This record gives sequence, structure tokens and C-alpha cells, in this order.
Amino acid sequence: MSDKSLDPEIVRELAAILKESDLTEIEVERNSLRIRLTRQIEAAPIYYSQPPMTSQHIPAAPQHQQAPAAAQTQAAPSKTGPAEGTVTSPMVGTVYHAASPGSKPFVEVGQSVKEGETVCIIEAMKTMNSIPSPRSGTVREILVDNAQPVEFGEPLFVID
Amino acid sequence: MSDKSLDPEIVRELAAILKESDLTEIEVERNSLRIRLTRQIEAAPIYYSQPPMTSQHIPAAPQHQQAPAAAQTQAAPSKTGPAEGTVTSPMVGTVYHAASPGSKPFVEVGQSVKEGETVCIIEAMKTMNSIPSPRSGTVREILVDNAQPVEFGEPLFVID
Amino acid sequence: MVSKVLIANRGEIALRVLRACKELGISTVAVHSTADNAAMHVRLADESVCVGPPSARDSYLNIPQIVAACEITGADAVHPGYGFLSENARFADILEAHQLTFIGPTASHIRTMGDKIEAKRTAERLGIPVVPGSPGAVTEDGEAMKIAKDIGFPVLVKASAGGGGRGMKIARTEKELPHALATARSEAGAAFGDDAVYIEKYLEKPRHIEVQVFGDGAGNAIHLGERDCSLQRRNQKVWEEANSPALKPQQREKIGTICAEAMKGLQYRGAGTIEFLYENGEFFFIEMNTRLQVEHPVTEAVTGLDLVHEQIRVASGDGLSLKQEDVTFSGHAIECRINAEDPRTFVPSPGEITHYHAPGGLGVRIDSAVYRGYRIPPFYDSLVGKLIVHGRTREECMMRLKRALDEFVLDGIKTTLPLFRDLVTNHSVRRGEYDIHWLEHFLDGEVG
Amino acid sequence: MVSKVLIANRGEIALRVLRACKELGISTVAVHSTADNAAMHVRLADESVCVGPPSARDSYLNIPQIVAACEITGADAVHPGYGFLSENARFADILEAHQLTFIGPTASHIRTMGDKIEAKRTAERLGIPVVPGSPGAVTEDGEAMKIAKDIGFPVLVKASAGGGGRGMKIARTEKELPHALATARSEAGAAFGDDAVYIEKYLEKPRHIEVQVFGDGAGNAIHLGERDCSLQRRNQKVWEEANSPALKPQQREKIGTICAEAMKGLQYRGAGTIEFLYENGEFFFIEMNTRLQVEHPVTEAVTGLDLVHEQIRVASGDGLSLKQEDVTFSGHAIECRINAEDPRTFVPSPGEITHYHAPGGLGVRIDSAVYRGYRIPPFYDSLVGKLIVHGRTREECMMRLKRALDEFVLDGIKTTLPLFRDLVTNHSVRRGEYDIHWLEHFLDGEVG
Repeated sequence: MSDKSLDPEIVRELAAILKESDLTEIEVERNSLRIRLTRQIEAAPIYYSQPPMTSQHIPAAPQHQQAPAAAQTQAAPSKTGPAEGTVTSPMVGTVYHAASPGSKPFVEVGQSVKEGETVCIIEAMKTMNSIPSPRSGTVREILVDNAQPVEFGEPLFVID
Repeated sequence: MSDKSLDPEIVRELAAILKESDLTEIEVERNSLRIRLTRQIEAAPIYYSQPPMTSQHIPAAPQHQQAPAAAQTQAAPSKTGPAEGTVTSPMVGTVYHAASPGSKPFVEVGQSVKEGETVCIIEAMKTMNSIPSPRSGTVREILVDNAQPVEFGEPLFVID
Repeated sequence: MVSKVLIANRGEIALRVLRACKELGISTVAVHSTADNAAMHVRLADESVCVGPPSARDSYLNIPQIVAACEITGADAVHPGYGFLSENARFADILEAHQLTFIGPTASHIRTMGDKIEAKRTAERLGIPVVPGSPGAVTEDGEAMKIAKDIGFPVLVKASAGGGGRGMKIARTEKELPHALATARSEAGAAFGDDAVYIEKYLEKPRHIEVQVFGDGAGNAIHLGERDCSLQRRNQKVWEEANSPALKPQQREKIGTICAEAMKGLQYRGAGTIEFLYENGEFFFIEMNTRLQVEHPVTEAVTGLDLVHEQIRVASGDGLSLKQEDVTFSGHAIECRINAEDPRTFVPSPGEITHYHAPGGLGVRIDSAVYRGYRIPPFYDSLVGKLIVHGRTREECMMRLKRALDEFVLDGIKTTLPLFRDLVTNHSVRRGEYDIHWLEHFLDGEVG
Repeated sequence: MVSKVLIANRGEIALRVLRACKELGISTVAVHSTADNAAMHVRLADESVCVGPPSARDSYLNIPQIVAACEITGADAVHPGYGFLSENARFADILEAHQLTFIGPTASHIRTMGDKIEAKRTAERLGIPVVPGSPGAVTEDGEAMKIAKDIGFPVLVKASAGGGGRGMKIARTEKELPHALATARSEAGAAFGDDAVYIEKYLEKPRHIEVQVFGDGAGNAIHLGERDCSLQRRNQKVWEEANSPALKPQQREKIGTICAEAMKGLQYRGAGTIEFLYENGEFFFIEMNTRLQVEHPVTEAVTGLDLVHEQIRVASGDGLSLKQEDVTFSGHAIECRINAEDPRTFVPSPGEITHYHAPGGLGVRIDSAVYRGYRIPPFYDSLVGKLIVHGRTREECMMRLKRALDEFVLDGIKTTLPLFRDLVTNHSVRRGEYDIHWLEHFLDGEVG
């Protein structure tokens, strides 16, 4: 910033003030320079046809929305975002935990997996897609049921 | 405040004032420097057909709106509210400072008035209404011109 | 045409009038109390004048202040909206004395229709059907029986001096009449010190149907069809529609023509509404409102007319913009009055609107003066907005209304939106089967 | 009728389609990218499926994901809106292969009209007027002169292989033709390695007028009049109106009938728009859009029809809801496309909407998927909403538009609202006197 000298320290300072003093906005303007800090974004409007819990948290953390596609109005997604090591769905489709009904599941909780090992199958457009583990590790959680529809980005497993 | 060194202490000072005084906004402007702090309550939407300055300040202090009726869009009213000792108009009409054109005004700045003494006339519906001083004191300011239209609650004089 | 209109009202109707003025290129003056400094009509008007403190008596009903506001702004006409000074004949007189145009009927017509007895007499004279009954007090039982048989049972025996339901008895059969007469007389004597009673036809389950009329003040008049306002709570209309689900086109034309002819006879000027109770194919005059109604948008939706434009035209001496044969009715419209009230107890809920998002899209009209951050003052009525929906058929209109209600966001205060969400899916409402008592029964849980 | 529609789009058109579905009692599935989790169409849909990351290629254009979304939700039909996959014949084919209803025309009609040369040939065969010109490349100057005289000067000499204005010369008189031919040939040769040129009628100041058509796919077709979309900037429509200020009713009926007959001949299915340049009373085919247009609401306003309802009817095999003789045109409508752009430089302005309050009242329609607090993502187009205003006359419509624009609050981002506030009071626009070049000249300060 060329306006003589804006010390970034000033912005840091202003941010600290904003935070500690419980303000929502600070704006500083000088010649061609203008600094504006805001804090604590308002929740979005609540729409009647959806439970507020779901829609309210979307704006704050878009990447964390994990409501199952066909059951969006059923349950609120986890509000804290995915845990470390979460494996998300790379596609829309139906998850299968085993190669065929009755056969052994690809993975179970507590099991070790290698990077690239199939952890489940997702069926989309009559095609079975093997989903590989993105890393080697231990399966800590299985977050979807067998035959459950999933959307893009929906958490499937926790593997670390 | 010098241009080069914005002392964060000043902002912190203002923030403290804002908080302890339960205001919603502080704006400081001097030469090319302008500092504005806001807190809590949302500002009302700004309407296109009126200058934001006027309308923004109405919600915060409705009783302080002092824009002349027929010239609401001309100038923003004083933002700080009426001074101590302000005499406001009890009616809508046209203010006259003298009983007839050319005669001596009822009051002039610096003059002493007694409670009940006529300080001006307001014409409404072809009727001349004498406006009495609400208190005894000295006329500090005359806030309206002769023959100026005024609305209800508009400040006319400062008398203390 | 008038050149600067002072709008002597507040809320959505002040905004409604302001919009019409802007569309006609007419300057606007808003008046307001100190409680309404931040109101939408004040923000959007060309000029505004504060006329008094929050109390309506000292501001919106304060005639000298409003006339003075005309003087200082140079307004040459006043639109009174509805309520407040809209049916105040004295106000109309004073404006005339000050060479200001009152956008409404003559003071004399306001007076006539403002007096219940005079209004009914005038309606009858003009050929408008009224509730049949005895011409005056009935003192003799034989005479009473003759009249009752003439008008047909059930009949209502009412204290001439009465009010509030006291001295009021229903006789459903000939047999019940003598007892009803005796009881009503004794109740009337005890309550009012006057035991005179009269007899009127009793309506069991009437609908409220009203006809919109317009006159040019020179003997030309038209009707714009009817509105069905039967969904009421404590005589307050809640939901209005046009056309009425109960009327056939021939009935519309018949009652409409009667009303238009009556207004011609009266040389009525401006907008007016003739209200009826309707039962078994018959109309019975209740009263005439000599002003714009809250529910006028449903008529606008089905006729394509702008009633406020029309009012201003007529007041300016330009006459009506169309003849009866040019009036057509297209589709169906419903208005919901959204109040800042608890949807079950109807306790007012003033306060700040924290979220506001109105529905949009095809066939949806919003008339509201509120916005996000607006604080509804506790001094005035609780109407926060009107949702008006139009569709090609009543079914389409109801479906559109349902989706619009689902989109409506109005948070921070309680509103009657949930009530409308219930009504729009209710079986009786969907079929248009309701009378003026239905909503109260519904709210009491007596009908489903 | 279809029972569950997946809406393969975003923004205002996704909401538009969703509203129509709700009004028909059809369930809705929204698909969206991760950037649109908080979008209005996602919030209001019965179900939603995230189909990919922000990039449109990976989400809204990702056919396998969208088909998979149909599978997991059980949607039986897809509405593509406009843009994205709406004119993708392969998408229509894939849906058909999966027994899913594509709410649009056949893949074959999409293909035909998607190919410029094939489209023009088809239009000509169907009796739609096209720009007169040489049937192919012209090699001989004498032949060129004969053709030019036939079609009338001015003519345009264009490189057959051309594009981007290179190898394009105007000849205003016979005298200028030889030079124009020579120059065009040499430019074409240099630019494209092919000096073949052809001749076409040159239009100086054409208007863009398009005809809305609808077919049932079984040989019945109607037209719904025209829209005038001449106010454009860089071929982007900015302001559209119906009816065109330039057409007389007989012209409307004539070109409309030609288009409807052509669609009957084609056995066209669903909504389509045939775009023309119009000059001196003559129409010249440009292209046909085989989908719903952004500006369809102005047609809805003047015809009273819901075009999306109609699309769904036709796609469900229920045919058109009306015949040509039932179509009537009432009043005038204008649409303003409000973009998140600087009103002068047109630089996109994504960001958070800090205040939003849409205008209301009679004759005003808002189609917008934004709301206060909504953050316009930088990944997609900049349309934030459409303001559609209807009036009984063009003058009334313009006055209403002006007051609606004055009421519109949309803060936090730059929008084109100020441009519309300029246009609505502009003398030329008020008189309807503009061609497709007018707006660019106006923005350059060349016209007032």
C-alpha cells in the first residue's frame, strides 16, 4: 500500500480492538486510503419451508454441509465441520459397503487400510465406481449406511 | 491527528466511549481523516430517493429529526440532537419573527425573555398563533428564518 | 389534474397512494407523527411534514395540522387513504373551504352513508336490496306475526334502542315468535329504558360480499364486481377474494348493475364499496364505505385497473377512464392481511423486524411499508403488509398463494402468516365453502 | 404429469422453475455446487443434491452427476432453465436413455437449431424470412452485382470462412461494390487462407425482435407475440419489452403466424424463441433458441400465461393449455436485467448484499434469488435479479418502472440499477426510438 506508510500493524491493531471491544465494524479512511473491519456476520434469513438449523449454518461454513441429499430436512448436519481424516464422496450416487449383498464389507471400524485400497463402491448411472482410500491409516468411523444415497462432498469415512 | 501517524489509541478510546455510552455508532472526521465505529443495532436500509445521511439517522433518534418540512432533502439535520434549552414548534405553519413586516422582532439574540412572553408567531390556516417562551432566560440562538415553514417539533430558538 | 398530493395517512396505504402519485407524475407530501419519522412513506415522499406526537388524535387525525401542512408545502389535494380522516365529512368540508381537493366523495355523501339509518333509507330508495323487516317499531303481536310471515322465518326481534346483542331474540318458527317478542321487549326495557322492538329477517350463515363502485360525480358510475370477505374475525376481514367463490356471473352482473345504477342516481363521486350479507342467492345491504378499502387490490388484480389512479382522475375532474362495457374480469385473486399479531391469540406484537424477505415471481403482489430493521410502533393498527396473489383460476391462485406464503420471511415479531399457511391448505377454504362465522369456529377448533 | 422435477440450474431461473413446480404440486430437487449451498433455490426446494465444486464444468454442466442426482432422488424429469445444459442435445439424449423427461424440445431439434447454417436452411424451408443474400460463395463480380441489385443496397460482403468482422465490407452503392469485393477477398485470403466471399443484405439500424413460440410436439403450435430486445450491450440484452414499440398489431399477427406455422411444420415441442433483426418493416431470421429465455416474463405479463407451467404441461404430454385464438395481449411490460456490475464499466461486482429491499405494489414483479446477507459467488453470471413491470399502456409501464427503480434497495455490491434509472427517463427510450446500436452509443456518450 503506497499511501505514505500504512503499517499493517495498524490493521492488526484495529482488528484486536474490534474483537476485544465487542464491536461489529470499524472503518478508517484517510485520503485515498480506507480501512474497514467488520465482524460477526448476521445469520441468513430463516425460510419457512426448511428447518432453521440446517439453513442457518450453511452460510457460515458452506464446505461443511453434510445433510444427506434425499433427507435434507431430516437431521441437521454436524455443526463443527468434518473431523481430521474425513474422506468425502467424490460423486453423487449410492454407497455400497460390499462388492455384493452378503459379502464381506470392504472396510470395518478399526481396520487398517492402504492408500488406494477400495473403501466402498458408489453406484451412479448404473455404474459401480470403486472409491479408493486417499491415504493409509486406520478406519475410525463409517459415516454412511449401506445403500445410502450421498451427494458430492458428503463425508463417508474417517481414516487416520 | 496528523496524517502520517494514526494513533490506534484514539480508536481504542473511541471504542471505549462507544461501548460505555451505549451508542451505536461513532464517526470522527477531521481534514482528510475519518474514523467511524459502529456497534450492535442494524442500520435501516438506505433508500434511493433520499440521501442516506438523512434517513440513516432518523431511526437512531426519531425525536431529533429537524429537517425543515419543505426542504427535507436539502440539508441533513444536526446529528447531535437539540441543545439544552431548545424551544421547538408546537405546530405546523409559517414562522414570523415580528408582528408585521418592518416592525421590530419579538426577540433578538442576547435578549432576556420571561416565561410566557411571545417569541414568535406561527401562521397556520390563516390564523396567527403567538408562541410563548416556555421559560425565562436569554435568547442564545434563533434557528429559523422569518417566513420559514416549520413542522411539528422543529427547533425554533435556544433560550436558557 | 391535481399537481401535489398530501397523503393524510401512514403505513401500507400511504405507500400505495404515493406509488400511484409517482406513476402519474404528481408530487407527494407525506405527513407523519414523531413515531413515524423512519416510515417508508416518509422516506419515499418528495416532501414530508411532521404533524404531531405519536397519538393519532394529535397527528393523523389532527385536521388543523394537516391543513397547515398543505399550506406550507403548497399541496393542492389530499388523499385520506382508509381509516383516520377518510370518512370524516368535516374534514372534507374544511378542505373545500381551503380550496383543497379532497380525493373522495362529497361531504354530504360521507354524512349520508355514515349514518346507519339514513344509509339504509338511501340504499332502499336507490333500489339496493336491504334486510327486510318492519318499517319501524312493532307494538302489537298480531302485526308482528303478519310481518314475520311476510319476510319469512327465521326472524330477529331487535330493540329499537339496542346494541351489543341485548334485547335481541331469534324466532325460528311462528310458535317461537310471541315468546321472542316478550323476552326482547322486557330485555330492551331493562337495558335501554325503552321496550320498543322491530323485526328483521335473520340470516343463519351469510357471506360478506361487497361491490366496488366508482362514480364521476356527474351521474356516471360503474361497478367493478364483488369481493368476498367472509373470512373474518371479530368483524375484521382477514382474507378477501375476487371473484366470490359463491357467485355466478349472472349474479355478479345483476347486483353490480343495481349498485352502479344506484350510484348514478346518487351522483356519487370517487370510489365506494357497498357491503352486503349474502345468503341463498339474496343480497342484503349492510353499509356503504365512502372510501378506498384495504382489500381493493383484489379488484385491481381481476380487472387490471389501478383504483387509486382512478380516484385521482375523478378528483381532478377528468372523469372515469372507462365505461361499464370496458370492464372485464380475468382470473382470481386473494389477499391475505398480514398482521403483527400472534396467529392464534391475535395479541398485537409490535417490535423490530429482524429479517424481511418478500416472495416474488409471477402473479404475486406485495403491499407493505415495512422493511428489515423497521420497528413497528405500538400506537397504530397491526397491519404489516398485504400479500395479493393472482391466478388464472381459483385453484391456481390458491397454489400460488401457498408457495408465496412458504417463501415469506418476516421475523422478529409474531405475524398471522402461520394462520394463512393453515387456511390455504384447509379443505373448506380450498372449496370456498365458508360463511362469516366459519373462521371463528375454525379458530375455536369447531370446524376442521 | 411429471411428479418430481430436478432443476439443473441455479440463480433466479432455478427459483422461477421451482415456483412453477410448487404451484403445480410437483416435488422439486435442487442441484448445486459447493459455492451455492446457501442459495435460495437450494433452501426452498423439497430436496437438494450437491453435485460438485464451484466450477460450472464440474457441477452445473456435469451430466453424470446430474443424472446420478435424478437416480438417488427419484426425480422423473429435468428442467434445464436457460444456459448451462439447456441447449445440450447430448444431455437430452442421455436423459431419454435413462427414461427421464427432458423439459424441452427433442435432441434433434436442439441440434438443428444449434448449427447456424442448418438453422438458417431449416428456417428458410419453413417459410421464415431470412437475410437475403447469395446462395453460396460468389466468385464473379458480374454475378455479385446482379445479386446485390436483387437484394438492394447496402449490402455486406462477408468472408465465407470468416468471423470477428475480418473480411467484412459494406457496399452502400453499386459503385462501391467492386472495391468492397476486392478488399474483402484479399482480407479473407490473408486472414483465413480462403478468399471466398458471399453477399448479404446489410441492415443499418435494425431492432432485435423475437417471437415466442410453443409447440406440443404433435404438430400443434402457437405464438405468444414478440419481445423487443434491442437495448443490448455487446450482444447482451439489457432491457426487454413486449409488445415492441415498433410493431403494429397486423405485423405482430403476420410474423407470429409465420412462426407458429413453421413450428407446426417442425412438430416442435415446448418453448422456443425465433430471433429476428427488424428494419423498415421487414424481419430477418438470426437464430432460434430452443429453451426458455431470460426475458420470458414480459410475455407472461402481456399474455397472462405462465410459460413454465406450459413447458411442464407439454413435457408431461398434456399438450398446450390454449389455442392461438385464446391468446390475447393486454397492456405493456418491460424487464430490466439487474446485474452485479458497475453501471458504466460493467466490471462484475461479486460480494455480499448488505441491504435488500425489492419494490412492491401493483404491476411489479421481482424474479430474484438473492437476499440480504447473500454473497454473490464470483463463479457464475452476474444477473442478480429481474424487475418486470406491467402497465395498461407503455407510458404507464414506464412511469411505474421509474417508481419501482426508485424504491429498489440493493446495497453492498455495484449493480446496473443506476443505468436503468437513466434509461427510464431518457427521451429516446421513452419514445421507443432505439435500435441494437443505440445503447452502446448512449454509453459512449454519442446519443443523449
